[in-house]
Amino acid sequence: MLPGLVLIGIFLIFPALWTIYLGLTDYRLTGLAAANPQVVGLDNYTTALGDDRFRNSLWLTVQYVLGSAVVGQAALGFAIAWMLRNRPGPVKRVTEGLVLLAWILPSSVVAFLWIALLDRDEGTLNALLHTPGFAWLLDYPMSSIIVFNIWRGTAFSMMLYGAALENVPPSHLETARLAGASTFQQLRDVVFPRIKGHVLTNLLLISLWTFNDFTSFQLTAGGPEGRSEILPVYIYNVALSGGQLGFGAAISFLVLLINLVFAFIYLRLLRGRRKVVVP
Amino acid sequence: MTRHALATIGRATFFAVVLGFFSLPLLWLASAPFDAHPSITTSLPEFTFGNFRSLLDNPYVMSSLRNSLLQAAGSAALVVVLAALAAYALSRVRVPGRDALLYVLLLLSSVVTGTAAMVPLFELATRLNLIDTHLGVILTLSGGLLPAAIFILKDFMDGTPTSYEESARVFGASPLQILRHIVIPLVRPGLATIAVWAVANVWGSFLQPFILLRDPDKSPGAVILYTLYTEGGAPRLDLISTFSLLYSLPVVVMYVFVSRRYGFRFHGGIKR
Amino acid sequence: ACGTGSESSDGSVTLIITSNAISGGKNAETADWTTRWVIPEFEKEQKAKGRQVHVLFQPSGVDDEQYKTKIALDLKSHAGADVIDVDGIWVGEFAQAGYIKPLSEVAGPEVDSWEGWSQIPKAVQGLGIFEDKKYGLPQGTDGRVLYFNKDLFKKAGLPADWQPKSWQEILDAGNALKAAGVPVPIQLNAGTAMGEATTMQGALPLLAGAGAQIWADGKWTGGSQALKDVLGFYHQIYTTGLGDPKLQQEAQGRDKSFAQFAEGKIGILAEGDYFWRAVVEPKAGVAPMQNRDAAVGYALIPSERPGSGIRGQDFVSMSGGAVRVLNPNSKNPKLAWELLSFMHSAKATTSQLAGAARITSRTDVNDEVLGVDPMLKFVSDEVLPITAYRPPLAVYPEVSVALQEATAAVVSGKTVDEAAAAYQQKVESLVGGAANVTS
Amino acid sequence: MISLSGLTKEFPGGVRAIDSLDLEIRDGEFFALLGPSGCGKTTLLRTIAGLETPTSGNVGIGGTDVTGLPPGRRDVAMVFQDYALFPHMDVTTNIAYPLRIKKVSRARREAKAAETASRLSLSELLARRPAQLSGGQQQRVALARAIASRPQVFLFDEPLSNLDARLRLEARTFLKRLQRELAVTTVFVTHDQGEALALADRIAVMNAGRITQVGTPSEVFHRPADPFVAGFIGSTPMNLLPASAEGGELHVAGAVLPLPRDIPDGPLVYGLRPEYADLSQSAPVGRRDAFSGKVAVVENLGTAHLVTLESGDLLIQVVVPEGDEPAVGASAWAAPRPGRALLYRDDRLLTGA
Amino acid sequence: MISLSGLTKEFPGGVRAIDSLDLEIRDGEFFALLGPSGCGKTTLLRTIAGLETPTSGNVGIGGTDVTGLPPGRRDVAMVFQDYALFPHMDVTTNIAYPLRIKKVSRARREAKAAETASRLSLSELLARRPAQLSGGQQQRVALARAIASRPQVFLFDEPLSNLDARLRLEARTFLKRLQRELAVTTVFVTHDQGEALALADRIAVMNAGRITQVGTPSEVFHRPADPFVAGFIGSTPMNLLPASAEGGELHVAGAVLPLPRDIPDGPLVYGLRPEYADLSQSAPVGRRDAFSGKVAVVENLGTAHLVTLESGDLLIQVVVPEGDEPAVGASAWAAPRPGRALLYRDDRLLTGA
Ligand SMILES: Nc1ncnc2c1ncn2[C@@H]1O[C@H](COP(=O)(O)OP(=O)(O)OP(=O)(O)O)[C@@H](O)[C@H]1O
Ligand SMILES: Nc1ncnc2c1ncn2[C@@H]1O[C@H](COP(=O)(O)OP(=O)(O)OP(=O)(O)O)[C@@H](O)[C@H]1O
Ligand SMILES: [Mg+2]
Ligand SMILES: [Mg+2]
Repeated sequence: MLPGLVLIGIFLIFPALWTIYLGLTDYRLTGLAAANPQVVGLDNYTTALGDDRFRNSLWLTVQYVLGSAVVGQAALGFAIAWMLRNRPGPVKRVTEGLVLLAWILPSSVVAFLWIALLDRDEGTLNALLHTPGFAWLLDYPMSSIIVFNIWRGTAFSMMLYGAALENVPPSHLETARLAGASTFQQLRDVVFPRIKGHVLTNLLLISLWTFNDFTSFQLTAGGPEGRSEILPVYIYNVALSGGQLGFGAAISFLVLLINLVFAFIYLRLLRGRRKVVVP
Repeated sequence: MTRHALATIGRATFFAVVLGFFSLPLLWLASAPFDAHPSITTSLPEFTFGNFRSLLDNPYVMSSLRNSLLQAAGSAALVVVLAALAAYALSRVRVPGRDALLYVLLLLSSVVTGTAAMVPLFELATRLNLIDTHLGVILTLSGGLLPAAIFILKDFMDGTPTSYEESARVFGASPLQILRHIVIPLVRPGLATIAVWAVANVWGSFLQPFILLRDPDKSPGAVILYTLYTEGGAPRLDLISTFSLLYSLPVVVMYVFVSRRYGFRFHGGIKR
Repeated sequence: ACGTGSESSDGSVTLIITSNAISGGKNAETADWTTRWVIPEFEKEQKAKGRQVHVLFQPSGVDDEQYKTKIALDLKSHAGADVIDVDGIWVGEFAQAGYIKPLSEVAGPEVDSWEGWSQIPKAVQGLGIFEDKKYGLPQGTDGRVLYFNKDLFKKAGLPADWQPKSWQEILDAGNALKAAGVPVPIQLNAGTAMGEATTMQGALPLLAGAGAQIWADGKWTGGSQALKDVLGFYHQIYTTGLGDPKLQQEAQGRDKSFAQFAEGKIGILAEGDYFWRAVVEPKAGVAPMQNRDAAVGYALIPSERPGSGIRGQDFVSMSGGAVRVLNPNSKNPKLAWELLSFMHSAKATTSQLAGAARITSRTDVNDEVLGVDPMLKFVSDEVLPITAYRPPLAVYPEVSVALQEATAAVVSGKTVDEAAAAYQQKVESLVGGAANVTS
Repeated sequence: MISLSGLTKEFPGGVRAIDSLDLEIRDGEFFALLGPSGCGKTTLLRTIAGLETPTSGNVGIGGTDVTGLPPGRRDVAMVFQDYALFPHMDVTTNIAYPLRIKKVSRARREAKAAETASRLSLSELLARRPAQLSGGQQQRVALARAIASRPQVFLFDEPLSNLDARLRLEARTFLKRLQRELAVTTVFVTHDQGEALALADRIAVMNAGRITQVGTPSEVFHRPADPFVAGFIGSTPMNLLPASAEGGELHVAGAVLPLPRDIPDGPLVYGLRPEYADLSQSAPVGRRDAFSGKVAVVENLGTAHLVTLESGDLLIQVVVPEGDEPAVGASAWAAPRPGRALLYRDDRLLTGA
Repeated sequence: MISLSGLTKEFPGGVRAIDSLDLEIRDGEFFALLGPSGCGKTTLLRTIAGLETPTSGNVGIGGTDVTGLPPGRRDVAMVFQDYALFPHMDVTTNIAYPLRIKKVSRARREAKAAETASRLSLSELLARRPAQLSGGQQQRVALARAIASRPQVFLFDEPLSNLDARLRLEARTFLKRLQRELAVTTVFVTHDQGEALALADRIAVMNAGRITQVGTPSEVFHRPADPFVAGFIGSTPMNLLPASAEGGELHVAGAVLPLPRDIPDGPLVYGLRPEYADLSQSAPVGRRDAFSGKVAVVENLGTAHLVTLESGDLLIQVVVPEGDEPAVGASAWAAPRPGRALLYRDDRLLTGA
């Protein structure tokens, strides 16, 4: 326990607070502001909130998180877990294996895979669909990275829901079936109330991870024209390419706050009954 | 009977679509490394092992895989051990606001893993004399991974019946013995999950090892993968695809091993 | 263990060189040259002087931004290699941050008496100069030209020794190519996905051709008439089907433009001499063209109209290049300088070329090696005299992004005035107000 | 009426949980499926409900073949061992759930739920959640939910086994009265023979996926068809002793008893309920028709005691009335009452001894 | 010897699971804690084991005060209701675990485990994991593990309740013999009065955190100290009927009975075990000392039947021997046997009636 606390203290809390402090300065990696950073208070925040590019990026991020994590990964992960429940044999193993493979492959490798899949001229997808020259990444950059992230991250939700479904007593589902309930009614009346807690955990984690997910940078680099510049890419562009570390730190903190808002929304939607529901 | 048939067809379609969706992007990784002239198109390769040969001429490739292994194993071990201890303590001790605290840590971890935290992390590593050491990379990455690991593991610990531990307590086992003899084996699938998750995360991370390491002999695969570009920034697909394959293999092997050995899932411990 | 040169117990001294080059990967030649030639030769030379010197090479092989971040972090924490390879335009920001110091301040008066200065043209020396102080030794430079495909030109009835004298002549050629069925008549880099390639190969040469420098006399160019002319030119190319607007948006757009040129799908392409040396180079190029010397033509980039360019020029270009700087925290600054100047000696420079042609910073070497390659001789003789350099200021990368955004806006259909106004506003916010911007 | 013919259920992996089973359950009957753990009781019940698809064979309910119908269309209600009350719904909503699925209007289904609840004395609890109910109350809510939709058949899977011992006895009587009133065909799974005897009109004793015996409680109790049933039925385990017929005499555990009928010589199994032997603490003089042994254990049954005698390697149990219990370690003799013993050969009942 | 004095355990949230309780358990005694669900039995056992810290009061084991000692140093062994066998260890390792904690060498603890296992007929199973064992086998492994460390005290928390009905009866006899042999002080929690009566040397009946009565099985059975104990003990629930004493006569459910002793007039509770009444199907002539009613339920008990009579609002149960059971719906009369009824006033036993 103690070494854990020390490690968390030194390598998590301390740098995190330092970063948050940097967010209050005009610190840059190079140039005059690197030699002599000034505390500028909330300037970074007001600048960011007044900046179209930031607001655009924020909106894209919200789409990205809602589309790929909340709807995509959570729904697909649940669907797979639901279909695989009580299903022995090779179908289960192969499906789980592939889904997990997408999750554990290194992100730089994965980016290449998707570029190869979606390329305008020679991509596998266009070859399959006989749509040569269709520019998925240019014409539908957000949809592309959303689908990409669904592919990438569904495994976690699948595993979590798989475990959660094991906790739904079969007798409850069967009671509903005996009453004549359809699959949808079973999910609504029996399964969902039972796994609320897991839904919450899942949404909290995948939202957080998706808010910070940087892999799409290697697919679209935020383009074209910032149409897929989600916040982590924006921070990368601002903090690393642009060297504005103070500003980037401020936005990181804003991302944290937005996550907090999401957490409250989830709690609200699930009516915060976690303790009661988790068995 | 038709109802049954329809359900079967529906299920088969679902699995076909899911399998297609998840396997399609992987095709490239299966073909390009063996293609004499790989492009970003997936095609039947003009079969060759030449790419492997030219890749192995690169002086850093094999050592980078070793470094990746070292750093990933180190971080995974650290994360698993510390997260298990912390999750156990948090799961068994009732502290008000425990969940909220954990969530705050989780949020902070998202700041630390971001781009903007590199200066603090770099300076921290400099002051602690951890620049250009594997340990520095391991500690820095572990710090970011721990909260989520604790978050997930705590669910596992909450799910194990206390009667096992109490039984051991009555026999006189100390808390550490209980942890070692009882709790750890019970949550082993959880630990395995966390370990694989940590390894996969470390395996893919570029920025921290890049800024913390000086000597390319210590650089992990993610950093070396970046070197396989030309002066003008064009990827050398023959090398990159081949390296990607080599670089993915250990993770896949580990996954297969772990899932065979310990089961790879969340919650629940071992079914009785 | 890391960081600046240090004295070890046996009295020997260790020096470290770093560069964004790595054996078997990015810029492998530089890495191999450093480890196989520089280090043994320098150690030998020092031994002859009775000194035990160990030189280590610290390779890297990543995006320039990431490399820059890493050395900035190193220098910030008073660590890092003794001799550091940087891009010329970083010199200003590093100097402003106090990360690097003028060479003579680090190594003493020997610097000013170095024989090499006389061999490096003043303009090229400028790559390492910030606020009139010499911070680094330039390694070489390059120049931007218009490449064209002679086969396609022939099909379109255009001359093989094409040399446009105005922008209109470029458009005319483009239209002729288009009529002859060339898929992409003109590739003029645009948009943010191309990054600095848009600025260096597109916006800045055009701006120079319209008579403006991006930064001059302490002021940045805003949404001026010159800029509007540049954007107008983009507008003409990308709204009349002379260019492929999609290509500009792809993350790998530049690589694709190379491949398409090599496949004979692009008529005219604005690029640096790198394109000639490393892309369409018949043997080791990224997109090799077996008949390069016969099929690829090159021409100077014309000003908007004859005489409308900067300094009243008819033709313009942009150049950049890498420099090597000394780490001000070096424990052995004088020795580090010896190493640095050794690396820039004629002998070293020649060896670095290893038979290949490229434009070095030294005229004595250039005179000797460039004869074998007419294209590089062309650049050296015709382009370098009319070229211009980017301002080495910390805020330049962001201004560059603003320029890229302006071109992107035009390519995707915004009007020139809108794009220019947005650019003006952006630049003002970047450089601290309207007072620092001309409009 | 429920009729099962040739019903077989084989699980993937080769476990044959039900093995070509035929059974008729009459209308309005309270029918118990009794057997040890793992014998296939639950599987059979679930196959009737439609929750398992039989590998072969047919299920008929009320005269129609329902083998291919989904559970929701068989008009049956099931009460699970764990009650399966939905924890997030209050009692009213739980009871009304089947009606909600059948799209009965809210007002009507609440009225119906309230009526059913009052019949089962649950009116006070309508607004509570299952977690706030005692075990007995939960069981009654589960019953109410099953009753509310007025099905043709009730299926109960060990509905009493989660209750504590005292409550179980009360619930048993309650259940029996309720079924009498509703007169709905009921199939009831249990591993407790006491429960089956007490409640059922007829009992099917199951073993390893097959039905060993079907009959009324007293048939099953008094004439168990084989030693398995004999050992399984009865509130104290029946003594089943190896015996042999030799020249018209029965040799069991050192005692020699008269053979009731003409039985060919050979080995037998001798079954005697502990209730049907009399214990004496003095050796019977000149007689060999009692088992002798040492008292190993005396268990108090309330109004009687169960005495376990050790006779060589064998254990013989006898129920003795209050006041007559011997001390542990004492010698004692157990004399079987005439006409009460059962004889088996090759697992088949020959006759009462 | 275990002695508890003034023991109180209050859980956060204000639940008083044990309420200033005093108790002495003698050396070598087989002691049962009996009571309904939630009465605090488990809490009491856990407090003895040291798994719960008492809010106040003291626990003594073998003459020393162990209130402050951790569980591992009290020299007790506990068998949990779910057995808590470690699922990742095989039977040998499970049994040897307490010895491993005591740092006994591997060879010696394996020998010891094998010896203990053979005593409990587990020798065949030593290499199996708990998941591969039947319920009864698991229970024996749990016992073996408790025995292996030779503790001063055994604590059993409902060790039989997870077994199926038949196995439970066998395990009961087994447990009793085992405890006799080992002669280790044993505290045994159950909610099944039959189990407590059959097994225990003495029983403590608990209710709501307090002990209502302590005594031998037959004391508790024959002279339950209050109506709660009276209702709780007995394999069929005792009839507890409102009654009143009026001028030397006892009026109960329409019958008039003689009053055994001088009891002041006033309301009483009349307790009668179903075993201590005789049922007749013809009306007794000229007598008022029988309860009359209609037969509502007849439950088969094997060698007897339990008949429930409806007499107005009251239900009266009677056990009738084989062959004498009435038809449901018939009228019948139940005559209490003299001297067997119990009378309570203000929850205190006055006397046998
Ligand atoms: N889903 C399943 N897959 C494989 N085997 C199963 C499945 N369900 C039950 N079985 C097996 O079928 C047999 C009968 O099981 P079933 O649950 O019907 O027994 P039961 O009589 O209800 O036992 P219990 O009294 O323990 O509930 C057992 O051997 C069991 O292991
Ligand atoms: N950890 C706890 N926190 C709060 N209350 C508790 C806790 N454990 C038990 N209780 C309460 O204390 C009372 C006694 O519980 P206990 O488990 O001792 O009952 P029991 O007699 O063993 O019941 P059962 O037969 O159901 O096991 C109950 O009301 C229970 O709800
Ligand atoms: Mg069952
Ligand atoms: Mg309990």
